Amino acid sequence: MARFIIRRLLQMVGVVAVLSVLLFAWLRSLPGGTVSAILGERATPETRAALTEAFGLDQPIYVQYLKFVQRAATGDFGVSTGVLPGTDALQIFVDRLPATIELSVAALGLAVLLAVPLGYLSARRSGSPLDSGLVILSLVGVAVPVFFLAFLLKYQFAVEWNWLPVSGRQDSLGCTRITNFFVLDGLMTREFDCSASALKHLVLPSLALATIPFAVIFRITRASVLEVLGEDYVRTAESKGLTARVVRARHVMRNALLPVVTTIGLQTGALLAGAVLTEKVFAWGGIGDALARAFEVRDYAVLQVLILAAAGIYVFINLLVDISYAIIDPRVRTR
Amino acid sequence: MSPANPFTRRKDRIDELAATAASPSGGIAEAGAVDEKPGVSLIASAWSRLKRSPVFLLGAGITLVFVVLALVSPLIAPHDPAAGLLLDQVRPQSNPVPGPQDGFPLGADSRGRDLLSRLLVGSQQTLIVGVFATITGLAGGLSLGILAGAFGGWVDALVMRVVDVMLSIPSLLLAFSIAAVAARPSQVTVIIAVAAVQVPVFARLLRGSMLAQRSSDHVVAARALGVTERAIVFRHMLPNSLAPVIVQSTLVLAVSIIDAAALSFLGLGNPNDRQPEWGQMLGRAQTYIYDYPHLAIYPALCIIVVALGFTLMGESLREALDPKSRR
Amino acid sequence: MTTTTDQAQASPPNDEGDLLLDARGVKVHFPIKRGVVFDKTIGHVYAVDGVDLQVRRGETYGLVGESGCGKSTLGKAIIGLEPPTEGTVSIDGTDVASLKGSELRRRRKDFQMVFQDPMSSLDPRQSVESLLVEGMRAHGLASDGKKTTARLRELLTAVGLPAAALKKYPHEFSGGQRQRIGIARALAVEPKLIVADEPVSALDVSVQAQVINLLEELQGEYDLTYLVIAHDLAVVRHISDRIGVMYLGGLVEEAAADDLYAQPLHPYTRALLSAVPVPDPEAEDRREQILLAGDLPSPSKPPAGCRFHTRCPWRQETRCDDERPQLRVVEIDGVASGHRVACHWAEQIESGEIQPQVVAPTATVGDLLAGEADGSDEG
Amino acid sequence: MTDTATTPRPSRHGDEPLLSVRDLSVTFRRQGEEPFTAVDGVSFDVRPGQTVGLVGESGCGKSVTSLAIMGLLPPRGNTVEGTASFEGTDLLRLPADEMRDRRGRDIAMIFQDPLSSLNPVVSVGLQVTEVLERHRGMSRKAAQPVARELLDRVGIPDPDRRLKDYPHQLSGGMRQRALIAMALACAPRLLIADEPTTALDVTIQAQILSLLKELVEDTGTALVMITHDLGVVAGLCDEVNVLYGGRIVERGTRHELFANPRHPYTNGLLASIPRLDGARGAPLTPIRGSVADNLPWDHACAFAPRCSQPVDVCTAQTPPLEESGVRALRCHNPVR
Amino acid sequence: AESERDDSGGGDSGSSDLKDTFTFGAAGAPDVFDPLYATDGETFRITRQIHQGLLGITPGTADIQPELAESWEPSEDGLSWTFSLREGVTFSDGEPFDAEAVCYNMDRMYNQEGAGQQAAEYWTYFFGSFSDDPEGSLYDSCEATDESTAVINITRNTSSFPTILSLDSFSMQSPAALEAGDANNVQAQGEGFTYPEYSTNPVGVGPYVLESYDQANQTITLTANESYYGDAPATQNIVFRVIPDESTRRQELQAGSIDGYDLPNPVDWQGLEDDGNTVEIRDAFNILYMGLNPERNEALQDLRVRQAIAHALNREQLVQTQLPEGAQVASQFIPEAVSGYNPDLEPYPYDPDRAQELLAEAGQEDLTLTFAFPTEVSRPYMPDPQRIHDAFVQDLEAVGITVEVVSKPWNGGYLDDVSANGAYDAWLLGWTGDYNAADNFLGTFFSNLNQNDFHTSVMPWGETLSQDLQAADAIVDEGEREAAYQEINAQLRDEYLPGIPISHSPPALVVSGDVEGLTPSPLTAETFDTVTVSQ
Ligand SMILES: Nc1ncnc2c1ncn2[C@@H]1O[C@H](COP(=O)(O)OP(=O)(O)OP(=O)(O)O)[C@@H](O)[C@H]1O
Ligand SMILES: Nc1ncnc2c1ncn2[C@@H]1O[C@H](COP(=O)(O)OP(=O)(O)OP(=O)(O)O)[C@@H](O)[C@H]1O
Ligand SMILES: [Mg+2]
Ligand SMILES: [Mg+2]
Repeated sequence: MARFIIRRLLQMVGVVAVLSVLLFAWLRSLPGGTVSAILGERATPETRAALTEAFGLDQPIYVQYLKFVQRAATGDFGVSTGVLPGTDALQIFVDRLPATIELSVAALGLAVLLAVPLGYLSARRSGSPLDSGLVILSLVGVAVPVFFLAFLLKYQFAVEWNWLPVSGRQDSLGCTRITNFFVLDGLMTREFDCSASALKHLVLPSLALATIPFAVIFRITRASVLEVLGEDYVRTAESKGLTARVVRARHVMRNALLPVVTTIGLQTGALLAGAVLTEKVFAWGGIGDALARAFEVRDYAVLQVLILAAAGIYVFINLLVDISYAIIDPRVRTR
Repeated sequence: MSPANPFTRRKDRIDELAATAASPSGGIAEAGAVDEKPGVSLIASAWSRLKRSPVFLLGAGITLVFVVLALVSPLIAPHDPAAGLLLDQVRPQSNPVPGPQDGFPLGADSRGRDLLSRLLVGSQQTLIVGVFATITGLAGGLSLGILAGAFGGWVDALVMRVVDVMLSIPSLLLAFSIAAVAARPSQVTVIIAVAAVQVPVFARLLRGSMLAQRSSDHVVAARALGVTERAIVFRHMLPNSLAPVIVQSTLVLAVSIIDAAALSFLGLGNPNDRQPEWGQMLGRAQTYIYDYPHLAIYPALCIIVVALGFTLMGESLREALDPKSRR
Repeated sequence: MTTTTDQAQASPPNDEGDLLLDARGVKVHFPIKRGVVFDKTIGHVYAVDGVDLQVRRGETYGLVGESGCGKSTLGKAIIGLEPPTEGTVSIDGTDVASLKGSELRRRRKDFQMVFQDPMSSLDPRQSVESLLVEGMRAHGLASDGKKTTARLRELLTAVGLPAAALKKYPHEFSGGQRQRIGIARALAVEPKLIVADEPVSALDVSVQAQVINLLEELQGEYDLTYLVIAHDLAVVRHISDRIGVMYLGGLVEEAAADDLYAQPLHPYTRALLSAVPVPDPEAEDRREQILLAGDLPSPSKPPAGCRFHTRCPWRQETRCDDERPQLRVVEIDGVASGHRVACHWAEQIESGEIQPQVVAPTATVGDLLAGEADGSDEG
Repeated sequence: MTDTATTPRPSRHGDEPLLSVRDLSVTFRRQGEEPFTAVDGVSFDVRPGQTVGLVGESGCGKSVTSLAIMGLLPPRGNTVEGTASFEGTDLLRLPADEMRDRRGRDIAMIFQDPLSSLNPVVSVGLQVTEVLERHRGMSRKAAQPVARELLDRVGIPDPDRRLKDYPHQLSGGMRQRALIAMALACAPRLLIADEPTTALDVTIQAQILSLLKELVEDTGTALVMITHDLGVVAGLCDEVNVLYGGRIVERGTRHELFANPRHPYTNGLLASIPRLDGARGAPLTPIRGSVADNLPWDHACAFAPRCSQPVDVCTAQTPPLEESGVRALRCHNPVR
Repeated sequence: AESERDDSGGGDSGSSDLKDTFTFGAAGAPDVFDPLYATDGETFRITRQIHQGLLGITPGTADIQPELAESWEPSEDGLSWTFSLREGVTFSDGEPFDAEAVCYNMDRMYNQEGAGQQAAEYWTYFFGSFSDDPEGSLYDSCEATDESTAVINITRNTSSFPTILSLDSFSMQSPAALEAGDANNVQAQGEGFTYPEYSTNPVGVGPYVLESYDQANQTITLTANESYYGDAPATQNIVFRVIPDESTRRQELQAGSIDGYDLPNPVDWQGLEDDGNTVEIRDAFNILYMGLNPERNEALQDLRVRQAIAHALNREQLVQTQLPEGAQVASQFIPEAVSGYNPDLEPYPYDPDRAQELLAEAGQEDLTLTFAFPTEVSRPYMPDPQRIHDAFVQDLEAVGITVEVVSKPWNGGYLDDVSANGAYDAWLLGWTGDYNAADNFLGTFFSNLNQNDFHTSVMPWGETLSQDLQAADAIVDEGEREAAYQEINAQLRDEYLPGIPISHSPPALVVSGDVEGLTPSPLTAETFDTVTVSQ
């Protein structure tokens, strides 16, 4: 197990390293860039040249990369030029991460909590109207563009009915920040109105973000439960006269969850992508939002850090998935 | 699995069997009855099962309508989708979007162009984006997948690392990045960006089933027969690995159309809207979405329905082609 | 196939010209790889571990043994599907184990394989016709369209399928019919040797008999040599002229079919034969079984000495645990000269000098249940 | 203690059938396909301590019969008719939860493929103890030593370690033993074994069969042995039912049946099998064709197309099952 | 929903039916709070509430008015300017605002070093260079003659001085705080700048002080400056919420969670008004033009071709159908409010026939133009570049010009292609004035002969134009200067036509109906201290 984890960690470093080279070369081959983003219409050849030089963008790409690696080794991943000029890019990532995690956890939690039981139900009643309804719903869920759904949600729940806030993470209540997980912070500082406000703000974005993972997890769960229900060992369990609950939990779900866990891992990656859209439309100050902004203003340092980190997170989550897989599945664990 | 249930055969088989029963031949080599009808390939039998599936029919119906529309829409569209026929009525404040009127049942867009015509003709570019993105993704994925699956070993390891790197960037982000690289955003860059996301997916899928095929008995059998490696890869491993790829393709068609809309929403879509495309129409309708939501809702509905059509088709294909689901 | 027992044929093949297949010292070891960064080989599965095997032209050689003892692997090594780690395999005088790439491919015409699972060994997407033509084409036998069609018909007739089968697909046939297609495919390239890996074990008894008869018929008709791999001893006995018994990667006994069954010398063979149920209640009631303890040890950690010593009821304190017995001709009266066995104590066992140990008696299930019931009553 | 343990064990060869199956029919209905009757009016009795065999080729309805009795057929798409009375209760009409109470306690089942029949992600120990927990009301802890004993008694070496192991860590034989241990955990009065040795090697098969035999002899448990191997039947069963196309075509005690097979099918089966005893030269006479060539029973003899001695009536009329005592036969033109 | 934690800063301001917080939806996060290093509107909108300069802008106009300087006087030669400062003003940290402070600020800006020079973009742009290169600098020195009199010496005459002192970048900041916060310590690190501590703790004299920047929640909170010399702000707090998405800002306003936002989409104006909001339309202080590059496409060196293009473009229709209400067709490169505007000039009329004639005369019937527009951008003068471009493409094609359509992302190479690379024959661009001076427009476009987007250097009149513009800028007398610019504008229209002025679009600002006291500024330089929000 330990060997397996170390191996995967090393692979992860490899993936991120390769990616960093590609990313670096690619970003710098983009037309335009940081300098023109900063200067806008006001650019003159002199100011342009001066800034280009100041940023070291006039040097050959490999020199820039080596310098980047050198600095990165000391934990310096560059400074933002556009998203939050002057701020350490890594710091931006660290600051923004809690927002994205909060949103992703909420969305994924919502998706999993709904999808797994419904998937089970659907499989158990396969062929029934309920099953067909849920399946179609899940298919529609995938087919609706996220930003459109987000607009509809906001329009109905926030503007028309005024039940929930339109965007943002919290009302400006002057809340104390500790971890930047707003819900958690509110609980820790006993500023419960802060938590409540943060929770209210979470509802719509996480709903919007949850649709696709919900649909995917639902379908996997359904398919996987259907498959497991046909397995011999379920029949064995039934032949032993076990209660329906034990059969369901121990024999059906524990096996059916294996592919579901993998899918959840993959969906976490997809969530990061979905977050770009969702965070933008909900003005959610997370990584996705920062990424969109960094693209607009060609903030290389932030782009580098955020994309590498996103990749790292993705790979890391998949490592976690593999580990949890091993925990659930003894065939992997005891190999 | 055993072959078709003997008892479910049609009545005429009974007579035929009864006939064989009447004349017992002593030949020990006789293997039993084989009917004279031409053979039904796996695809054909999957197809006959599909034909009865309402889900598939619905999906295929939607898809068919969509494809036909894409082909004939320039002919049936009431107006030129690029002509600002109602431009005169456009007033940025008082009337930014001309409403429905004679000859313009859905009204026009902000540049006075007939919305109905744009929606109709939009199917064409939408189909093009979907199909070409899928084909491009497929081509990339297939080449990588075949490489990995056919050779295995270090080629496989190398290809899979490449795929890992691609997969490690969340999909939309990858599309986003690629669209942003484009010196000149256009339909082609959108297609490439959307397709790139699918390359690792296809590659993995194909590699997985190719590797499974590699050690399967019928491939070993072909090898034992002395069939060349090339033929084994292309005649045996590849065709038998394609089913999941085909299923994935239909799903990818839907995803591509939606992704293209997302790119458009992020301002990375095809800037040229003379030839309308639904995703682009939806993305650009953001500006008007509050007061003139119909500009967004029509293309959004079109996208949802078409995506649903492809997805329904893909899912029912998956079920029909998956031996496990034939229960 | 001949069913007569000809002493001359059953004797060990010493005339080299007579041999179609001559495998010497074949070993197939699969590396077990594991590692943190790079995979290292941390051990081997000794699937086949030093087997000598000779099959004469026109003969049927049967290979039996428990699951996992390396039968299939040996079969594959012989026809070059699994390169042997060590040893030579010469078929019709050429060493095929050393052949590579297209040379090996061309030689494949001479040796074919019939697989166990008739469904999975047929490409489900190919019609029977293209299945059959494929091999012919690979060896340039399908250049003439008319001849090919005629040949296809001939093949189908040979395996007892109607011509209508040509246009059909594997999934449209019953198991026995599929196996016939598999056989026809092997026949299509006019091979000299056919390695049949469990050709009938996936079939129903009635169909099994058809296929066995078919194989026998074809052998006569096409001058085939068979290496039949099976775990069903009755089947093997029925079709084979000579039989080799494998245990954990090695041959433990080899003899003409009748000799082997009449007088099994290796303890493992004895146990194996005694374990086969017979469809005759009288015989069943009389049958004395030698129950082996436990299972086949893992081929990645084969026991030292005699591989069978961990389960052998006749195991002796000496030799068995540390000295690997070689196949040898024993000097026992009435045992044919071609009968070879790899047991240190074959003679002593045969003469009754050595008696099997009593298998440790286990309490009956009834005792157990009664005991529990009592126990819980008290508690 | 549970009632199972306190009720006196039924006499070893009591005359009252423990299980009495009458006219059992199972019809599968799938959308878009004609209904298919897999089991068609099957009747047989099992007495305590008796071993009854159900033999036949693949697809003849052996498993469906056993699953129907156990109430384990898929919940939808089939109709089950007839009765299966177990000590007077019709199992087929029993409410689902009552059936659950009986399964594993009164009637247990062993399946063919020991690997796929064991849950790969649950330890062997738990899979054994859960039965004890369920039916004997034991706590997990109390069940542990009992489970250990059970494994020990079915001949699994080092049971303490094996309890913690997962199915994939066991060999095929051990897995089947573990399955048997589970089936035996509550001392059921009826055990249905569906091809319990088909997936195993002969030496292991011999071990398992002798274990089963011992069990029947020692506990008086009735055994329904489902197999396609006539050899297994010959050695184990008191009474043998031969199934073809979902119907019983012949029945007899094993001595009778093997000595004097009357149905061409039974006869053909016996003639198809290469035998270890007897002379090697004896040629095999297989049955023609395959199960795929069956005729529907409702206006013909299903076996007619494959029969070695068909007469005209075979394809025109359904042969009835003629019973006399244990012996029964369904044939228009029996052998001899 | 206001929390009890909010009343820390004396929430008793105003009567009870007024809210104590004005919440404004910002499109982006601010960069730095030290305006010297700031470059973008989102940042200036905030620093403007915190900082003031010597000169201010009269609300609702583009004209300067006294702010921290009560009056100013140039010397004879126009190179020495004496500023009389408002008395009794203190910075929000209690430090006095006096002539010393003025000179400290001016010198601080002038003495920027290293990366600070690059970061102080506005200084570079308006003052030329820094103390290490005195030749190029407009600024020379500053003397504090007494506590309330500061004299600023400059190196040459320009119409821009002292107007540029009204720019936010040149606001007055507390010397003590600047010192303490190591304000000049800008470093180039990697490929960006790092800013000193001061940049997040600005100290100015404005009506508000920075209370907090909650980066996690993307809100900036300002609260009233207790020591503000003027009237206390009408609303105690201003909260800026960063909401990048336009339609979300609209929804937020609709839901009542913000009280206003900038640059509402013109198509929303009507709807916003209908929903009871106030759309404050600013006077247009910008210009949109089609630039032409005669160097890349030699056909454009012929005036007739350029005129043909001007006649071909249906600017009337464009303005009517695509630009916000109040937009005007431009006749020249400066908006009406700027002194030097020539009221006699008419735009080239839409006349496709004439255009075709002119093309024929020039022998350019087969003219092909590479005509570019930017994507991923929206500017006040150009809310939707593509729509404008598209309309023009049709116009151009109507007169037989073949158009090669090119687009690039604004930051993704468009600007580079326009100015550095000269990659297009024709393109869309524009300018929003920083302050009221013709030089801010015309000088920007054409003064630098060798490096301007219009490549006037290849034209015979290019040099003349450049010299005329520099001369006009140096005229001290306002009247004379105005006349000179009017003349240049006429020449630009009739003789030069280096590009085609298209339109002036009024940008708007929207606030909810509850908001009062906001005066829209043509320079988009609104101050919020007079704003009230009723409950
Ligand atoms: N490609 C392989 N890599 C690693 N181990 C292998 C491979 N193929 C076979 N083995 C191992 O080699 C041993 C012998 O396998 P083989 O298939 O030859 O047995 P067999 O006698 O044919 O058994 P069966 O009766 O089950 O077919 C087994 O333990 C098997 O797990
Ligand atoms: N769930 C089901 N739905 C439809 N048909 C079924 C189902 N289960 C079994 N059958 C059919 O019923 C028939 C009898 O099946 P059954 O499993 O009882 O055969 P069997 O005698 O046990 O054969 P085997 O020896 O292969 O196990 C077969 O033709 C099978 O295809
Ligand atoms: Mg094998
Ligand atoms: Mg069965």
